Amino acid sequence: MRRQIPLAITLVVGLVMVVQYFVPHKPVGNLYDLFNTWAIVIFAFAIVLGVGNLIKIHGDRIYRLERGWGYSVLLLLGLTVMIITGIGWGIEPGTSFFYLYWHLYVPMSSTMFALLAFFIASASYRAFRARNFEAFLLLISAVLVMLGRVPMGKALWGQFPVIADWIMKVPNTAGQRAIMIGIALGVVSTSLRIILGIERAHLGGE
Amino acid sequence: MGMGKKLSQIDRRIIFLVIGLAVALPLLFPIGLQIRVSEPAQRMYKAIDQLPPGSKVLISFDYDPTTMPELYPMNIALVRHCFAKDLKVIGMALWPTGVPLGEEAFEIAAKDYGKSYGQDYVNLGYKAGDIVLISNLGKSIPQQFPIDFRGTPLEELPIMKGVRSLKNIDLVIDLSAGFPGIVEWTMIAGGRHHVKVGGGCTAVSAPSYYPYLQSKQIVGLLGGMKGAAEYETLMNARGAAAGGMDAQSIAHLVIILFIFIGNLFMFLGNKGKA
Amino acid sequence: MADTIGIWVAALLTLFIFSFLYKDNPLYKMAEHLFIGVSAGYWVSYLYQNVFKPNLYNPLFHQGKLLLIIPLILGLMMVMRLFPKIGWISRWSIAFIVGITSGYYLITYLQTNAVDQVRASLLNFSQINNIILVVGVLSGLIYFFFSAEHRGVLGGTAKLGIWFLMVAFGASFGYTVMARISLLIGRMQFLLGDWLGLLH
Amino acid sequence: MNRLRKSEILLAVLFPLPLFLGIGGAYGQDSLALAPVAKVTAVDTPNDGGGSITVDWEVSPDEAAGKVTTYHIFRASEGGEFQLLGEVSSGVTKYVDEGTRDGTKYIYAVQAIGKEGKSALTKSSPVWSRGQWFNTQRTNMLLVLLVISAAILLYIRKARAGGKLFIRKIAGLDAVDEAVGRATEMGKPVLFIPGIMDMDDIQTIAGMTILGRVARKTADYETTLRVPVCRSVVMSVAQEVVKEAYLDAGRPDAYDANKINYLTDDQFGYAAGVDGIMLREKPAAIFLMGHFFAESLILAETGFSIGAIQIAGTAEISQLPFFITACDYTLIGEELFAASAYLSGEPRLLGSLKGQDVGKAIFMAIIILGVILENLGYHFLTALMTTG
Repeated sequence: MRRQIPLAITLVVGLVMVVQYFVPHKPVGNLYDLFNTWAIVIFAFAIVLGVGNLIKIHGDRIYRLERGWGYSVLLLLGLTVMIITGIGWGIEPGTSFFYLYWHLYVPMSSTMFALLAFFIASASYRAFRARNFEAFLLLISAVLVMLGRVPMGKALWGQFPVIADWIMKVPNTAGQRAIMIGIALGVVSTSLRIILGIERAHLGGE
Repeated sequence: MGMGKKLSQIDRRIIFLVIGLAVALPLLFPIGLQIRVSEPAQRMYKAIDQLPPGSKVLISFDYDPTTMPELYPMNIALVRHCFAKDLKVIGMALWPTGVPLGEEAFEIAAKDYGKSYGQDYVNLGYKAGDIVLISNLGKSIPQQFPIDFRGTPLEELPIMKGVRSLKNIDLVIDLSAGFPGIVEWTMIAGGRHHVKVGGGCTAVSAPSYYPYLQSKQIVGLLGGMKGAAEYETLMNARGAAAGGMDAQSIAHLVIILFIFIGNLFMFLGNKGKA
Repeated sequence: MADTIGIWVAALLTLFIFSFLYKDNPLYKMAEHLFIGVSAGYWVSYLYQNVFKPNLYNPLFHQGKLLLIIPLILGLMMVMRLFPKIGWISRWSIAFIVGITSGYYLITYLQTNAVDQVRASLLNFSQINNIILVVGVLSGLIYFFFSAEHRGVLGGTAKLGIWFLMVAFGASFGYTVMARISLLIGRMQFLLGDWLGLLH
Repeated sequence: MNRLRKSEILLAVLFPLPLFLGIGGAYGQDSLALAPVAKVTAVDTPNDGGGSITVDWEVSPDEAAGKVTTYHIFRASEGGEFQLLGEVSSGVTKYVDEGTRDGTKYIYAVQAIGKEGKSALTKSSPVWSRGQWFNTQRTNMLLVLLVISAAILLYIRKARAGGKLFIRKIAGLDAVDEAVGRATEMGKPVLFIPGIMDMDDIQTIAGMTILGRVARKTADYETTLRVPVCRSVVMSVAQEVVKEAYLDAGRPDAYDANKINYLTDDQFGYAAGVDGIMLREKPAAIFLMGHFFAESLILAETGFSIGAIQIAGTAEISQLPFFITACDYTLIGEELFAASAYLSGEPRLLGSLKGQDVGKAIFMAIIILGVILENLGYHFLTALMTTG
């Protein structure tokens, strides 16, 4: 029971999604519309799951006064304030929710990713090596693209942007396309296995 | 242990400082380097420019603040272009974080061109569902977005008159920071509902979208802050992206130099061993 | 006034996070935890206002679309994963979601990333670039061909294929560097411009 | 002076003109100032589920003169009154009505609108919408789908029946033994990093298979194996995998569950934690196998700086460049899955891999054939491959 029903659900829903591509007519088309609308709602519930886990882990940490429990308080505080303001008074520009979004969320998330600029710089110096011909080719192409895509490159030599454009348009497109076709086939075989119940990893190990 | 080895084990914090300065100094003391427009950006510009006035353009704000430096200037420049051409712009988002960013861009551009909400542009807001949502929009837009971002029912908005589904949309512009993004729009809006799709993306993903450009599955593409700077140049309005290009140039040179020095050490080290 | 406070808070948080570059420290940890909490809360509010209310609550309870009971139940089953004893019930909703996405991806990837890409490679050899493109795609595919040993002609072609892949990876590398630097520029523009007012 | 008089004259001459022509002013709104649209055809929208009719028309002859700004589209149920349905700008000659009731007869009409007035309605013949049972534009996709699916399923069956399926040598795999061997010689631990995604990610699953192989080697060589993970579920799976490998090697006593530990779910927090392990324990061999994101370069850089042999594998294209330049061997994209299929000997993985190869072979054949035909001036294969 615990396995059979989920497998049947996946099979039916998956097949409908495939068949509807070829059969636009009513019963199939309608079923497909219906599933789509439901999926959006179910997707939204996933966030409750994530937040529930967060509360569980950090609530536990505070309860047991584990090392760093103060940080967990801060985390739950941020969570609570955002939920109360957002659900209570709305989320449009002008609300307190939006104010918090703009002055807390925005700067912090941008800065998290801006850190990577520093790490790339240090890795460039310390780790990115032309250890063989392939890596050499990769680095040459990278340097040409990096020069060609900024104004300084053009100022240094007029041909840099032309070369970068060519790399992007021709060999890059060819390489990317080979990868894309390969990945597409991988997706087809994985999806097929999931729909037919040959692959069951998503249902958990038990 | 030679000098090379010592230098290659230099404290990372010195490298961090160098790259920080390479970005900060050109911002404080601009050089004003000239920006060259690449072909994919040119194509995007043409795709919008060719649309007759009154055409309906759907812009999806599928990005978040982490990619704002790249996509937000594009957002402003693209909306401006639409307004300059008197196109009707319908905004929406597959990323909740994109809605306020798109809203802000709308407000800035609308002020410049004297456009009014509901008449010339609308923001439908965010809806979960990713690919499934795009596919549903192919059947019906009002069913997926019964109300807009501000809570107004769609039938009360003049701009939505005659817009039932993606079929009534002349061009989809996607501002894409990843999944779901321009690939999903291309697959479903383009592949299944035959709407023209174009847009902008982060520099990280730009190379992998070139095959779609070559196959003409997307009409044009702006890649990263440089793409935004190119569009600002095309619109003759220097903005944040164009202003960042000097810093971008210097930082690239510094990184190239780092790679070169690092490899030189390896080369010298190998020679020493042999 | 509120804006000034907001900008100061944003600037300080930005600096707290950058302080990680010097070394891991309590200020960074504070910002990090606050960030995780705020972003989760952000998503909850957003989904409540934009999905739950207009797509489930209103149509189900005000417009009488009773069929929406099914996704409501499947959604609640999903949440049951929080409780280990009845967690297995969430498999039903996961099975539903996985079924939808698998069916969908099966078709869309095959169309957009395989068939459409193959069609776009059927090029006329009037331009040298078209020849290079076709050779690149074919040799790249050969590299990912696992059913034959890479020897002889096949090995040579696979070698050519890996070179094309490397140039493509180089392009990705360059663009990734570009993206990260742009994000840093954005932060610097905020710190130097919006906060300190040094940029014009 | 002169100019003023000229314009005065002009004004006097031109002023009655609009009245005379019957355009502008109060007259214009009601009179028919524009030439009507030449021909309006309405047909059931093909290849859809019904509820839609496509209206086409030829532009008004006045459009060339720039007099037309928009077209209004009207609809009437048979016998009913025309009602405004929507508007499109000039230059557009198509409108899709998505709101029809199947089986009901409708008549459509199009009207040109300009600053100077409008045209008479041009009507279509009656039309009704209905759904189709098969989308004929997608026959080619059906064919491709069937062939590739059949190939995958057949090979899976063959593999299950015990058929031998050949897979070529994968360079990175040979290096596994070498790396573990070197760690043993140096008396240093081996570090295995399975990416930052959960067990529902196929790359993590592939990584676990490779972990099994690495664990088998470290058990044989009596070398310490460290596996810091980012997800609690991955931790329990990794512990199972390693335990089993040590059991197989006949050294269950050497297995230490504490060496496989959970750090944190947070991306950068995890990266910082693993960095710490690398700097403290100085592993001689590092394996990075799974789904990585932005943290990839932080990990690979630190690994490089401590002089470890690094073997990486991921299908995340955007992170591959960093692995290729900072690691000694890299399994690129599908090679990760091939390696996992090869090592595990799982029929469904091996069979899939073979089936995908068939797909690749077919696509390569189509490209070669198509290019030849294109260059000979035949375009039918290209047309056949066009999806709708």
